[in-house]
Amino acid sequence: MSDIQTLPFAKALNAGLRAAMAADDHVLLMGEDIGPLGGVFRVTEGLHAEFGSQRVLDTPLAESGIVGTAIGLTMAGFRPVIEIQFDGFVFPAFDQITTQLAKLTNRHEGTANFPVVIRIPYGGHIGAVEHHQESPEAYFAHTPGLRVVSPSTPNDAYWMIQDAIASPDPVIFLEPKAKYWMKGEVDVAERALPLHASRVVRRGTDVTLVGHGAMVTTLLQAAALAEGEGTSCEVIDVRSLAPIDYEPILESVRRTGRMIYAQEAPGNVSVGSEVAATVMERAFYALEAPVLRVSGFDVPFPPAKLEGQFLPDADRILEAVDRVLAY
Amino acid sequence: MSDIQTLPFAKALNAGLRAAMAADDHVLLMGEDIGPLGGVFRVTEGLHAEFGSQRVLDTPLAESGIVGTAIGLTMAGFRPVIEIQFDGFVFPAFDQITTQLAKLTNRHEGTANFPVVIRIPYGGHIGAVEHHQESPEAYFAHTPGLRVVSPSTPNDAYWMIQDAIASPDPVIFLEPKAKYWMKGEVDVAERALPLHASRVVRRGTDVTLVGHGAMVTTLLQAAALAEGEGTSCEVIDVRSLAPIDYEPILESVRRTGRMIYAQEAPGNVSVGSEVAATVMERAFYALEAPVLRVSGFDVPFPPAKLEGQFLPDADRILEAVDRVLAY
Amino acid sequence: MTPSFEAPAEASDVVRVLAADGSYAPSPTAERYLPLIDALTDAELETFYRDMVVVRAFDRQATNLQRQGQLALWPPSLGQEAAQVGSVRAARTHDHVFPSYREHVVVTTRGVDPIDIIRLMRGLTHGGWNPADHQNTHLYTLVLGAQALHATGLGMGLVFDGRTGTGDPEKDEAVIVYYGDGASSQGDVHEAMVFAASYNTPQVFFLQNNHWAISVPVSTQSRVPLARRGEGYGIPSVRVDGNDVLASYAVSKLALDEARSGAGPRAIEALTYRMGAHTTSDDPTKYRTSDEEESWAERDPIARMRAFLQNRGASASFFDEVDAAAAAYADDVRVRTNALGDIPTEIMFDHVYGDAHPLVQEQQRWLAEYEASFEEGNA
Amino acid sequence: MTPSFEAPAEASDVVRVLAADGSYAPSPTAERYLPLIDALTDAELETFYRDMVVVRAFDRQATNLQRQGQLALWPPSLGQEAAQVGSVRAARTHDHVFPSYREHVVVTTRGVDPIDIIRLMRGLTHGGWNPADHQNTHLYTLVLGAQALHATGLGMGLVFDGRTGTGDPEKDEAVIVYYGDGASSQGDVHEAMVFAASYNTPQVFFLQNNHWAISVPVSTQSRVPLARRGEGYGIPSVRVDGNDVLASYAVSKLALDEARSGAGPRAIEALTYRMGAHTTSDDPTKYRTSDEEESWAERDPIARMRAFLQNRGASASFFDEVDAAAAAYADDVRVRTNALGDIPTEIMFDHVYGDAHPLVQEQQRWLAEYEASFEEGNA
Ligand SMILES: Cc1ncc(C[n+]2csc(CCOP(=O)(O)OP(=O)(O)O)c2C)c(N)n1
Ligand SMILES: Cc1ncc(C[n+]2csc(CCOP(=O)(O)OP(=O)(O)O)c2C)c(N)n1
Ligand SMILES: [Mg+2]
Ligand SMILES: [Mg+2]
Repeated sequence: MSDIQTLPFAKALNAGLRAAMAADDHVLLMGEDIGPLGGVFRVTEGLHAEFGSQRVLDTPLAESGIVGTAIGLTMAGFRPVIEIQFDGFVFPAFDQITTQLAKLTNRHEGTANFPVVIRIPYGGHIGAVEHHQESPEAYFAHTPGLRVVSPSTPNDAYWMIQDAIASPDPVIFLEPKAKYWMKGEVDVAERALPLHASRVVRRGTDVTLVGHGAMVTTLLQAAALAEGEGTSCEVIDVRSLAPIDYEPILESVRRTGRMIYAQEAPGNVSVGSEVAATVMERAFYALEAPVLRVSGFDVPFPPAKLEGQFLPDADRILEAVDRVLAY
Repeated sequence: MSDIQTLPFAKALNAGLRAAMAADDHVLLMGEDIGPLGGVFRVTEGLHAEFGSQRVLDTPLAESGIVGTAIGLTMAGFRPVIEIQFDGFVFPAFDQITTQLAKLTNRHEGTANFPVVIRIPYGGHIGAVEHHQESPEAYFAHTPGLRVVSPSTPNDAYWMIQDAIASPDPVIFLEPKAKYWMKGEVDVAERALPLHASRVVRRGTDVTLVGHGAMVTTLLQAAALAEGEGTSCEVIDVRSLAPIDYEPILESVRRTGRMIYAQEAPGNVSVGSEVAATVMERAFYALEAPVLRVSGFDVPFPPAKLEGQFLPDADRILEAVDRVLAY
Repeated sequence: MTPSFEAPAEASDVVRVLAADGSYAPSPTAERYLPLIDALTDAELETFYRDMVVVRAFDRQATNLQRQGQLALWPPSLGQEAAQVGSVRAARTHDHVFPSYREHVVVTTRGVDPIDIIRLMRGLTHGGWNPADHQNTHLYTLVLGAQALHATGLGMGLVFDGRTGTGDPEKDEAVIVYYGDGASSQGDVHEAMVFAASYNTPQVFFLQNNHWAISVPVSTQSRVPLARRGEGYGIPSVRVDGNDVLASYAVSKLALDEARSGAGPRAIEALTYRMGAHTTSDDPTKYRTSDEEESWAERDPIARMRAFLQNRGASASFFDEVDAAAAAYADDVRVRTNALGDIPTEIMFDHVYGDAHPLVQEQQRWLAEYEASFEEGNA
Repeated sequence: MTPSFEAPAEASDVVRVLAADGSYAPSPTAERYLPLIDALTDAELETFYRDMVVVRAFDRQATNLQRQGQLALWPPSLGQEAAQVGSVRAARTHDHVFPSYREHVVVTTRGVDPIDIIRLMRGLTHGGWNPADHQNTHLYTLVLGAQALHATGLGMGLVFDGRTGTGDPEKDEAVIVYYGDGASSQGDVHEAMVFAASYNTPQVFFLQNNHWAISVPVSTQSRVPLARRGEGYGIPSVRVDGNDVLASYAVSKLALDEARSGAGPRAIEALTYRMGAHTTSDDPTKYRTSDEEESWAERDPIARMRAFLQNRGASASFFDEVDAAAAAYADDVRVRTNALGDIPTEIMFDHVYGDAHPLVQEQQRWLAEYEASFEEGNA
């Protein structure tokens, strides 16, 4: 078998989970419908058959219970990997995540670790009903004690899930559900980047486009279109939302002087706000224009028929490119 | 009785609650220990005796239950005002707040309102144990459908609680617990400002200092000290964190060219991030320096003996003033 | 987890009036409910049957519409008609009803236009109707269990305002809230029972145990009957055969009337079965056997009631008429679904707040101008 | 809400061995537990008494230290000594203990240094000890009910790893989790019971019903005995007189041994009383009567055990020796409290993550430089 395999994102995740479970028999999966059904997105397909009911747990239907018992499982030496069924259903677990999971390492003053991974399929583009298309990353990125990452390619999915599981810290693992079916090459032999590194995915000289998750594809589309109009865009996938690896971003902005952050989440008090504020702080003199944000609007995710209007698309990015170039 | 009364912050709140309850017999209070005890900060003192057990409810000990039943009470025509005992105990209610309360107006497409006020004593300075000194405002400010306000004076406490109760929308009402005992003049006859207006509390020409809650006092201290060093600081109390009234801030920054946002909350993905990013966007050419943020560190609120090091004080503000002036 | 299938609907504590073959064979526990059933008129009995048949036709139609790409998703109510019709027909028009998201029978029986459910599942709305215009039938809630607390809170309001417990059933209001076996594990359902008991709300907790939460059997949620939970709060609780519309009606009727009288909350576990997929995205063959499905098909709630009515002498023309009405109802839904238009972009901003909100207004303005700029470009 | 005081500790289903006056007078429900009590040696009985007296002296000392400004807060364990000593002495050293935040008796009995609790309440730490070094005695949890899920999760781990249920009590591990009557309303406690029942965890839910949640009587949380809750999940549950150390020991011992044997979770409601204030910030006169307080003073757990031991012929010198040891223990805590120093600023950054984190490191560096700049300024 070649080291390079072409896999859809969901299957790459599945392979990453399988590798982590094979390597450490205290890695276990917990969630709703992740067992015989393989999860509503089939990310855990086959793992229940392979590893059994004590490694792949179809839990009772209670998210606080899932996260809270996962914490207890770490105390028995396990590394639980939780699947939250959809982004909008993580909130019943919010107390266990913020007041317990995020703080327990600190509360234990270094005498214990709490390696829980919480996988959350997130974001829009699938035309689903309420609570099924949201982007809750800001809540977690604001919370000290959590790490927050989001792969945007099958190769990253494969490696980042393993790195997240290996981390001694709780990791919120955001899976852009729009990408589950996207195929890409996975190098199963060699990890390209560490978990928290951001990555330049396209080189350019006029404007720096930065984003995460499914938005990276949109940024690349916008960059391709902009090229036709004579504008050269650099595109950066931050991959990790907490902490953020600013070096590649700052290096780029120092060259381009112009930057846009794109995200599906509502823009107010968001990851995009933080990146904009930080880039201003660290590259003030380099900026020819304000860092602009292209975000979901500050309204609840609308009925699916309006998601095309709610979610930033390449045109919305280009509109911001025009604005940022007008300075 | 004169229209101007000198009252401590907590008593001003108490008077505001009493006025709202007297004006509308469907205003009711819910919470833990708010009845005969009058709340752990005595904000509801005397109200149980005055209005009885069906207007001032000592509920079972369950925050999700409190917020969830408050939502149901609005459906029966009530206007519930909830007291969460301490900032760190709001998280069990997070699902009811974000997926229900914040979205129900939208879900009902305008056919119903959900006027729930959630009072949360927040912030540090009282030397208390874990979960009792936090500043969770970013979580709420990021959530479409919520309004988020924080009075910093007795007069604002008196009026803003009444305005929050009168609002057709859910309001997160953050009470800076460090200020509960601070006395100030309350004009019980006339409201000074609308609920969502920010207010210039000190005029200045060199640097604009902006913040909310207990931090406003710290900013004023810093401004007084800066004056001694020849720097003239303008101080603005935003009062409302969602929405934010940007006009006074932008007007000021256009004059000063320099701005600092101060908050107790961890800085990453915070209200300060948003204000910094927005001011950059709207007043880019006016800025002589990046908008700087002075915040709590991105760590769990530390053991009380370290709160002095964690919480921004006037010196930390002045350090940022020096930095912003150095551009 | 052990499989959940052990014919628990036949357990001795379960209230049942009609046997699976439609014969009138009350269980001993049904004794106290029989007067309520005896009091039902022929017209009422026929209404129960008609309700079930009509909504099943609608549900089938909706499933087809989803397959044709007209809906994002459809969660079928197939198989749960008796539990839903029986309980909702026991409620008075002034009562308050909180569905979860599979209560198509419940809400349409209260006058909600089925096209409004269709609009929800098509992605045109998050709500669909105004509860105040439909016998206080509240909106679907997709976050499992959350509505249980809303129901309890409303019940508290009824108590505080003296709108219940006066002794006049024509006026005393009660609340019924629906949720599933899976949802019963959520903390919110527990807290709803704690508050309900504490404030003595006039409320019925109606749990439809359809034996599955998507792919997870009820045995994962509980190893003992879910009805026992209520007892832990001092809430009198009963198990009923949820595929028996008469039993479902009677236990709900008594519970609602006790609740409205001031006796406090009541809980009902209706044993039923989700005969279809969880939703149109689901594939039940991955997690359950056809044996199990077949055994439940034998307890079909509609066939059972049809046999009962036939035994009582209902005419063939009655059944034909109901079938025709159901077909017409479903056809009408199809026609109207196909005619559904778009929704305006603005509505995304319109009702986020009840009062003006500058950030939202500004974004609404921006988007309108942005969209207009394309139209100009195209013009 | 009706007041909660109706001497429920005397209800017939409550397991009791010692009457309030210390006489040996087992309740009928105590029958099955008597062999466990008969098996106790004199030394063990004396240990129970000593534990209670020592920790009460410590608790009084801590209350005084708070009044002297040495602590931010103190939540007294006064009055709950028997429930805590009885239950924790029933646990084996390899068992796992999850306290809430008032379990001073529990954790010190497991070897936690009382100064570590003092450090927590003084604002020097959020934790205080390493559970692994103290018989798996976990940290205090201040968010009510949260620890119940941690305990259940740990129990699941024991099951998955075969560390329990093998039939060898010397090896089989069990878990005991403490929480209060107020906390029992939280959704997390419910979900902990759901998971515990589902995974058959070797776990005892130990509820100290001390009749108050700050100012709120237990009647607000439940109108029926809280022990009934467990039954709703199929978890066998008992009520015990929590001011009777022997009864508390015996029911806990049996429950833990049943749980470790593979029989699944157990629940205990210990009826006791918070004789002091909720915390040193609290003023109980605002919400409860002195009549109530006095009636519970008559059931003091220490006086009861003392009378029992006296009746059995314990010598005056034994009691004197215990009193002296308790005084010395409390003195030692005072001395060490007064000697407690500051904590370094860096620790605020040190353990937020297990792995390096650039943002935290940068802020730590910044603060160090910032603080150094003052020292330079002062130098
Ligand atoms: C809080 C929450 N978690 C997860 C989901 C996803 N989900 C939707 S339906 C369902 C199963 C529900 O089972 P049950 O309560 O038995 O109702 P049924 O579908 O059988 O009618 C799940 C897990 C959700 N809607 N809400
Ligand atoms: C989730 C949460 N809400 C509120 C509080 C504040 N609080 C601390 S102790 C307490 C009462 C607890 O009562 P109970 O569970 O009976 O324990 P007891 O104090 O009687 O030991 C409250 C409301 C908290 N710590 N956690
Ligand atoms: Mg179900
Ligand atoms: Mg208590």
